Amino acid sequence: MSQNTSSVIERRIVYFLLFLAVLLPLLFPIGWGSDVSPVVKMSYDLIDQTPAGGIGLISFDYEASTITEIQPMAVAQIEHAWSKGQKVIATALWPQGPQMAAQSFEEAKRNPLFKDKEYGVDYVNLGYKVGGMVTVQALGSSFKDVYPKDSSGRDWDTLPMLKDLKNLKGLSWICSLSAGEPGLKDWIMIAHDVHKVPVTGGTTAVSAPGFLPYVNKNGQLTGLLGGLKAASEYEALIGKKGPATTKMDAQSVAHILILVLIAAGNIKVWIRKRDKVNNTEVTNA
Amino acid sequence: MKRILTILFILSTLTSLLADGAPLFTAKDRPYDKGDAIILEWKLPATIDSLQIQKADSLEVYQPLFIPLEGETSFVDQDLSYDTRYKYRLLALGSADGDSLLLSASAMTKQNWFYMDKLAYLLMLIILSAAIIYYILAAKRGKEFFIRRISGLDSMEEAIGRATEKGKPILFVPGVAELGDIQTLSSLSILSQLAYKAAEYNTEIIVPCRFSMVLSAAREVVEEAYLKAGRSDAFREENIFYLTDDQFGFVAGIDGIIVREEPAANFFLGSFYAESLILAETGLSTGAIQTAGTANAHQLPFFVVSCDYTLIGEELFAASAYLSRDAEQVGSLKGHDFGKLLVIILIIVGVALEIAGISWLKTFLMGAGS
Amino acid sequence: MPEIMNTVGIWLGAFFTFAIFSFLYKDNPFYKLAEQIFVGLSAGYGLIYIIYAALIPNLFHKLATDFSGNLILLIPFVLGLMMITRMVPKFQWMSRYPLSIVIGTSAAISLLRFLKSDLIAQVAATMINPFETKVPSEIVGKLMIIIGTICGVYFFYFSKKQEGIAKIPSKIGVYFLMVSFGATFGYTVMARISLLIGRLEFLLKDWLHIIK
Amino acid sequence: MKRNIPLILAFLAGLLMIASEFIPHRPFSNMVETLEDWFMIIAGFSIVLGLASLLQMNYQKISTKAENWGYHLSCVIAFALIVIMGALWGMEDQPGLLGQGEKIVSWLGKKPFDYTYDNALVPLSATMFSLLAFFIASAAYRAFIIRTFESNLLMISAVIVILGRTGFGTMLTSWIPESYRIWQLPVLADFIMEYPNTAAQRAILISASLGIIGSSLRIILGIERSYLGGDK
Repeated sequence: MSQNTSSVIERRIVYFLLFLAVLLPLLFPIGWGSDVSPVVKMSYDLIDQTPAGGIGLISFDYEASTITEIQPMAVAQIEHAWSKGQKVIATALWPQGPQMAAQSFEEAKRNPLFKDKEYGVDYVNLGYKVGGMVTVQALGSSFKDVYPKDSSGRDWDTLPMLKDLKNLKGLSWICSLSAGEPGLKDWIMIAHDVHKVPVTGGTTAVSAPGFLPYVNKNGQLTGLLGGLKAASEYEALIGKKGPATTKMDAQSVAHILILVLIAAGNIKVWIRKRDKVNNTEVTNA
Repeated sequence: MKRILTILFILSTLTSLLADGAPLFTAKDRPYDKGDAIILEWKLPATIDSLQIQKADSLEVYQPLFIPLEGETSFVDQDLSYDTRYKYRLLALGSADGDSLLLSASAMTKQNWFYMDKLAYLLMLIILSAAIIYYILAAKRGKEFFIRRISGLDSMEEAIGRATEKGKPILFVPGVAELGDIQTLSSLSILSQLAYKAAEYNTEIIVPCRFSMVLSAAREVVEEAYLKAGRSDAFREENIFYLTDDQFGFVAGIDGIIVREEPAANFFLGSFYAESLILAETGLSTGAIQTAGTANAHQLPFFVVSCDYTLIGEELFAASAYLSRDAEQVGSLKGHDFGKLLVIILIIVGVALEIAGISWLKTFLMGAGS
Repeated sequence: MPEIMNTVGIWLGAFFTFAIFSFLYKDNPFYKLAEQIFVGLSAGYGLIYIIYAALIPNLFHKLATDFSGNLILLIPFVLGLMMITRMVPKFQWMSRYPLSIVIGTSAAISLLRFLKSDLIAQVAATMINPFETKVPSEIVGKLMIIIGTICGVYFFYFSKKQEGIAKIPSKIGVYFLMVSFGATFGYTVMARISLLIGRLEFLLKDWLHIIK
Repeated sequence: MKRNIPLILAFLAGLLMIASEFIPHRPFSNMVETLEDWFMIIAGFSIVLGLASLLQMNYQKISTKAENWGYHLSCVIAFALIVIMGALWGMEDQPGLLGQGEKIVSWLGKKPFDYTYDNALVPLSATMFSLLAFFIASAAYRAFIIRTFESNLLMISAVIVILGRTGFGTMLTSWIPESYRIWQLPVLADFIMEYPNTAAQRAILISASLGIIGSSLRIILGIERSYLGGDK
């Protein structure tokens, strides 16, 4: 019975430690950087080397279910573009996209550096359009025809940053944050392959391998962010302890704890075995 | 003879000219299918810079279909309707602007009566079925086959004994899959053996089910076992019950049963997913003897670390034969073993052929596997 | 009002989250309550969902709008009703008809699917030439795939005593299984920790607004 | 007789399915899809059986005032509540008996059924699932012990993969020169996943598929029939 009680207590200690190992890094971010993979760096360089005043487009092609993995990428890219004096347009091929975009802009504006960023001047949220590839194609000839009004009903002409923008060719870069179809593939096929605008993208960790072949010498895809780890690498590149970094911290601490637990379990068994041997010796004597 | 050679020579020159020189774009129905695909192929001069393939929609307006990666020369357009004509065109831009090309092609989809690439598949089906049926018949005629020990199953008696001693029930979870899953059905045939023994020992057996159809079948199986053991008076229908279709709701309910009823023996046999570790760890905390078994390979590690005995993969399907020693089941098991030998031989031959640079066997099988 | 109700909803979610977590300490009234509500709610959810998502669109709607064109749907309709006869002992035998059709079909589908993707495709994928590359680690790896697969399959060979020399490949098979189990376990840790991160994020962000 | 007809039905249904796999022509070509729709309908009706069992069990516990009967009452109430909400106002875009319930939606923000789903079922389900994080830690602590050769293999490969998946593993072994890259933990972890792990998984899949093929065949041929129960 006593051993049973002790194993119950041991188990509770293990649970409690694991709880802390995940909780504390979320509350107090550490910011352990990890090596930045080359495809993430490519994506970063694309935005980093765009001159001030350039316009980038982020297409929000995901919904709430993949928010944990993808949203941190959106926020990091918006902050990165703003810090370089660029302007950002948000569009969406998925119905929930405009909502994701609004949340991301709001999140980025919480950074004191960007609290003065102004709607219509530094960013716009154009909204969702049905049609996938057909929509992207139409944007190739005219933005204004597809989006006479933005997501909240403001006229195209009242938004100053859009004054000189005609079609996709007027963009410096495009990033599709994509959780499936329609999404990144459509942007690659039309925006890059037809109109030669550099396209980068962000996907979940699971679907990233499927897009890697597009990062080729034709530059169909300029870098790729795959999953939370890539998002945390991007945050490290712009020097930010963001949500992806904290979550990766929590992962690392929990992994280390589990390794420590395995070691502790072995030490426990070893000590018990040694005690048993000693006890037998005592009885023998 | 000479004339034939001359003709052949001219023909081959012509085809090679065609192949090298003139750009080519063809569309054809994919043979031996249900008429849902068209194969597009093209051959273009090296000076082409970018390519796009377009397809006419219902209004005869060409829409972009596909942009090939460099080096690709074919594409299969799938999910089409049968007996329909589809039109395509290929748009190629050369490095110089004047160099562009526009080629068109069309084809009609057609339904066929046999999937030729499934030939290997059909052959394997016939060979394996024949072997299994052969051994079943042999066993029925009285031929005895040996079965090696399966340690996870020898413990079953011990587990029931322990439950009887303690006066505690046995918990049996037939997995979280529908009745149509073969693992669930195998689990139910093990349940039939187990319930028979439990009836003999007069020990209660609790069976929570996730789906109504599993519930129906599980009740039949247990009732039948009690009947066979001559204890139909002891059969209690309410011990085999439904909780909910929801995966984690089901798990929450079982966890409650484990900690409150404290069964002396837990059996988790069937198809399990993420819940494997939740169930096994909760069961471990009450000190029950645990036997688990699943063919879902990714869940096996969690059963292995938390259960006393684990049936790995095929062992789950062999269990019923092992326990019942029923001639037909043992014969069928021998048939599976024939399949294993066949697989081992095929792999060895296949690897040898691959090393020798011959790959028709692999291609033949791959056609069936894709 | 919807904002207030949204907050109420988050508090409700937080309550249930804690109630389930409390099970880790020990079984207690909060867990018992949450567990029973969980079972009841999800069973009810399943009923409503299957009515709106399967029975109405696939059956009743089709029969109501175009009865004669969907006559064939009467077959599953009748089979479904026959399933329910199980509740009446006298007509219980009728439920065996739909049951046997469902099982016969599922058995054939499983047979075909597993033969194709788990047997033929896997065997074909194991037919590799290990000496294709010059990278030593890849050659070793590919040899491991061939030997591991063969020995692993042999481990499941039931109709022969595995003694003496016949025991060796079976042992090797077990070693591969153990390495694989350890690796799968280690690989799954990250996904499982993510689940907990998700729950804590809900508590810290949506409920308490401590982190952003 | 009552038992033979079902066996014949199972045999015919199975044979038809196998034929449809190899014949791409109508009417065989889209048989699987049709039957899947049918099964949804049959399963839809049979859910009644499960619910009857659930309610009966709870009724018994409540009426006899068995231990914990109060909790079983809450189960029945929760069940009744969500069924009534779903029946009255529907779910998502589907209208219920009282239509779309605009009034209650303006008050609650969603349909009551969806509100309950989002705020009760989702957190319950997600939290139950997340218990795995704790259990995986305690299982690792208890089970990965150096004992026999087999259990050592289990532990070592787990530790390598866990290390290889974090930045920590990269840090520990990044000093290893490129020519011995394979011994860097992340590379080694990938190696284990890609080769020995694949081999073992394949062995399990291949042999289990033989078990499934044999069992399915026995069912189609009517040899395996325990699911039908006895002759009554």
